[in-house]
Amino acid sequence: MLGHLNLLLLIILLVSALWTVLTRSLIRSAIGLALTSAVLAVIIFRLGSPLAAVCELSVCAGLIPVLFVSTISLTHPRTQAEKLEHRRGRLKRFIFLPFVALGLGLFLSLMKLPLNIPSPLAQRVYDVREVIWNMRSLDLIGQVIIFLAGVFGVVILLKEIKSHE
Amino acid sequence: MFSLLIFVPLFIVMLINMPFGGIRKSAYILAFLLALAQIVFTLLAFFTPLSPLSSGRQDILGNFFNFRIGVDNLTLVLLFCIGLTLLVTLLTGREVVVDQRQRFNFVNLLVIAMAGLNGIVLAQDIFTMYVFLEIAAVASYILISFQKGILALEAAFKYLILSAAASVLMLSAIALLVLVSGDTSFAIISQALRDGSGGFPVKLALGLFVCGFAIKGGIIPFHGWLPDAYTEAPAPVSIFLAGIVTKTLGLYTLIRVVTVLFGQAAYISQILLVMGILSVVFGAWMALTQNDFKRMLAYSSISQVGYIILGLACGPGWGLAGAILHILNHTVFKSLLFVNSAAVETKTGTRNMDQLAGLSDRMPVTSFTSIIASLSAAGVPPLAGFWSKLLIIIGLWQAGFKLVAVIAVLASIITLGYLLSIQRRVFWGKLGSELLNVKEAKGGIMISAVLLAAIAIGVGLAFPFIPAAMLNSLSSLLGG
Amino acid sequence: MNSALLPMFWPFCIFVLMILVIGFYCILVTYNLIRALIGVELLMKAATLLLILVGYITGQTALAQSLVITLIVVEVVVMVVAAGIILRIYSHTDSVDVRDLLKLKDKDKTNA
Amino acid sequence: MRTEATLLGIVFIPLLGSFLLPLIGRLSARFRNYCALGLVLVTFLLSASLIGKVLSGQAITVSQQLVFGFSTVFTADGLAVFMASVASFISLLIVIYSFGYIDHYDHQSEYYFMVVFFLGAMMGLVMASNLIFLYIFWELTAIASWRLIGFFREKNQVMRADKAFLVTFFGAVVMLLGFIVVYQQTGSFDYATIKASLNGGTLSNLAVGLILFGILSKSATLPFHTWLPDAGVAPSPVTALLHAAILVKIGVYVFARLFVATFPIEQIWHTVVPIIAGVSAIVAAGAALVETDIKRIIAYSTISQIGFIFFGLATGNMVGVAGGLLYILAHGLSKAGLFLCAGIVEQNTHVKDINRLGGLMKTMPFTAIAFLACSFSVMGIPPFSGFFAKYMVFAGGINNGQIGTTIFFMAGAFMTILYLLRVFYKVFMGETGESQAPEGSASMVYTVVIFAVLSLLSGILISYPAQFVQAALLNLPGVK
Repeated sequence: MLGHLNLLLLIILLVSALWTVLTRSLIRSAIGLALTSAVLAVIIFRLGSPLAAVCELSVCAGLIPVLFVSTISLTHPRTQAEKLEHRRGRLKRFIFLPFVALGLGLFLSLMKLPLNIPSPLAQRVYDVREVIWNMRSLDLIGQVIIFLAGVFGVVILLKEIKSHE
Repeated sequence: MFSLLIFVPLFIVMLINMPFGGIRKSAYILAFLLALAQIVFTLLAFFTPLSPLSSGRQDILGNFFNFRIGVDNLTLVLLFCIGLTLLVTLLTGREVVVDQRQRFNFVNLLVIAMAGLNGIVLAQDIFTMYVFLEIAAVASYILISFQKGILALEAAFKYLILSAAASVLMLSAIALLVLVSGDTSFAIISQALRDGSGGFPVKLALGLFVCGFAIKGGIIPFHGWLPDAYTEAPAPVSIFLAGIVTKTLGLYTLIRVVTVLFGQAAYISQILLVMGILSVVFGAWMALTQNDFKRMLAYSSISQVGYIILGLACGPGWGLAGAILHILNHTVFKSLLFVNSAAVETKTGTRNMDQLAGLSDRMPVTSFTSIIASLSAAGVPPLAGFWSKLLIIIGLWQAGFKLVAVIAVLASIITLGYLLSIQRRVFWGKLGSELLNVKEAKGGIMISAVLLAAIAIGVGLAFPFIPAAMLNSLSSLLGG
Repeated sequence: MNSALLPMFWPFCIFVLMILVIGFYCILVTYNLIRALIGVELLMKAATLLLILVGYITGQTALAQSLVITLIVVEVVVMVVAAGIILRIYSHTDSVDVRDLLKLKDKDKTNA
Repeated sequence: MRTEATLLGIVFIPLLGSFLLPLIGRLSARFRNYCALGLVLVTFLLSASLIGKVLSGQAITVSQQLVFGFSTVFTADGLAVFMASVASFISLLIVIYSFGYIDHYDHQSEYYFMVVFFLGAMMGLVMASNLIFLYIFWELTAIASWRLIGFFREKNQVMRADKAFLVTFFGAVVMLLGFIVVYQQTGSFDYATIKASLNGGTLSNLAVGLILFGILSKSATLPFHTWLPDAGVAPSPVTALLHAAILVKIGVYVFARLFVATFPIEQIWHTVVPIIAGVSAIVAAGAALVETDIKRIIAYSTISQIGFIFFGLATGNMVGVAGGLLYILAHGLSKAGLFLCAGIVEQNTHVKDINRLGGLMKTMPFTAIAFLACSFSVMGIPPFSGFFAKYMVFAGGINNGQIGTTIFFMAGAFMTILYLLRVFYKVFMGETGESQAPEGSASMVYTVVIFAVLSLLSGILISYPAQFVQAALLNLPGVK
């Protein structure tokens, strides 16, 4: 019901997500995020959504990690002593995560979701372009507005950062 | 016509950012007119007999672009509140944000936030609602941090993280609804849920929605971000956040989803009752212990929002009508209190109530309007807050939640207690020597304080004359 | 809806939930602002996957895709703003550690 | 039609007119004082003009279709007109007294504003004929008393004012719950509609208990009495107003209005209420015996005397209820006189401790004699009006078969004699205290002398008010 390839991809997704969180270096964490997104893009593609997969690949696997990397590089790395102390504290905090995540997965796989979904409604199947442009135009307008908001965010928050220092 | 409420702000933002020389200077005026226009427009829509209340309206622009928006009484109340709060925020911002460039950015972000809020209120599609929710939220993050104080930045970040978590919960719930109904528009979802009995995915979706909106609305136990954000934000932004943003993001959405998508099942009421009463009691209790003027008001907001949740939990009828009326009243009196705190802060330079005293002689208007707001918040008649609380209590009593009603009533004593303590510590008492030269706040702050106080009194006095039919129609919502 | 596909919902869902847990854990436990943001990103990944999955199962892939595309745009904007706030915080405190912020806050309180 | 206008005038002339006083005060202080006097005088004359009408058995009503299905808004019957006349007349004298007393202090405009507003709220409460309007006016009096008690803006005073507000607000919201129970039981807030739908049955005990809770808190009956002695920090005319004319009488009046004049209640309450009242009377009298602050002694005396009034009203027979109402008149006149005398003593000597006072008979003979006369009336010495009222209350108790309770109250009456004589002796007789002072200003002394004379006259001519009261009490459900 799942398909071996899908299962494999999902496991890779999970592992890379875990790695993203567990790795010490922030840069590696950002790369892990990119990897996760890339795997996700493949899964999305296999789930019959090529357009969304492309977006995911270019934006989430490309742009956002770049954003993270530049943010990380604009902030100072820690001193050596801080790093050492940080490492110890970190281990204590994050050591439980794999067990929690995998334990939850095991527990849930033993459960069965009571899926009693009502009989399907008769629905037309649309083309994605039609849906985006014709049926969800308000979402598009929303995208425009939120983009404007983002521009103002950049203008207000980032503009004077150089002159400040 | 109503889709103009989304398009015109967008247009204005684009217009004032055009590289024409003088247009930047008129940004403030344009935004002001926009807010005024929205108030007038909603009032007209509310009182014209041509527009039947509580019915979906197809839209000219909507036909052209092929989308659907809906308007009912709840929408109109919210639209009015958005316009009013924006107006007051702009008026106060004029006195507080003095730097020209900062003010320009401030105005832009407010207008963007307004487009977002209007979109949330008008949307007839759960995902569209989500998109506009994010617009308003993003604008709020920037607004909180735009003066770049470190505490404000921290509050904004906290808000951002929690809000993003809430968004994920909401998205998961949307996914579950798509699974059940195959679409995201309210009409289809509500039809699908009515046909089938819902089952586990629907209950799960509801739980996710409630948690997500509770985070956005700052309802206990998800209130962590709210006191920081309200306190550390610049004064006009606090007004905007407390007046309308959290209310639209958390409460309006909750009311819409609960009434439209899920009808009124008993288990929803139980959850809402618990959350509501926790918010009412603990919000008031926490407020009692604060020294910071704005932080006390922030906890007070949590408490008042709890009353709205309680009203919602009663279901259609007087409880829900009271909840909707309380949204309006809360916008008015809480904005007013934040305007008062802005006046005190700008004139004395502190928000710490232990350092303030005896300002009533120096700032008579601020003092008087804050009494009005406090009494309205505590539910003392004949001010507006009394009527909405009365409706909510009657609704609770009639729905059989008598214990909750009793607790809610008793909590209003705590409310009065901390609001009187504001009066006592800030406005009465002996004027300290360092405060002798304090003067009354200027133009914009005064105007907005008087305006809001007039509304609080006016609504309270006019309430008995409202026809009962209108009161009943308040709680009949689209699809509900 | 394609009923034949319904059984694949739950296994996928398990993975989605696990990623959600990883993301939430990360946000709750870390002291680093950037890492908290990465946690949020992971949450978004989970939500994206869930939406696409649901679209696939119900046969509404067009709808799901358009939702996800919008979602990605929103996500980018939120991240940009968040990054801006982090950089601002950094320019104040020379740190992206929550504990430094808390120290600052305590100092501020005792001064007041 | 004309009488309806009169009725509305009684309520709204002082209520709305009071808002003009601060404005007039900006022009001329003297003119403002006369305007305040004029407003109160008009109120009194209008109420007195209705006496003839209601004595002939007619009730005047003002009807208006309002929200919650209100149909009658105000009603003036014998009971209401009696109360309105007494309250406005005593207020009239107190305002005259204020001319001399208050002109040493700041915020005079606020003072006159609040006094007249207070009276207007009282008139509204007396005339209101549905529970919600009753509640609204009830809370308006609370707001006014809050500001009046906190007239001096020292921290201590403001704290006491807040305390008074919170305690009475607590009682009020509990009473509101009681009203909601009534609404649940009968589906209306209108007295007449409730009465009709009760159809000879009784109000539910829960509702009666909750409403009684509010009444007791407002009337400062045990165990909610502590705010009243604390409210003595207010200016003396204000305390006189609170004790004699308006505030504590509100509770008594509402008891008479709801449970004697309008709704039948179960028999048990005719036993419970006298017991509560009796305990209150005895305990407060005991407190008055050991207290040394002159104003606190008189305040405890009020608490004690209110117990007698409740006893009379709760007996449920003609003699007792009439006695209770006459007691309102007698106690109002004499207690106002006592407080105003205490005000003269306090203002001129700046001492409130009776142990440090003495021998004032020599320097202020008029005040001393007025004090003694008013004391006699409170004690119940013939031929002062207090005697007749007390006698009728006791007679009512015995008629009702409540011999034990009556004896209990007689002990309370005996204690009254003790503590009032103690005060009189310590303040006016004996050795000269630390501080000697001349008589107060003319308007103050005239006022107290008038009160003393009226206490005597109303006793000698007791048949007129007694006839009025008996006419008012015909055909009431709570009077057998």
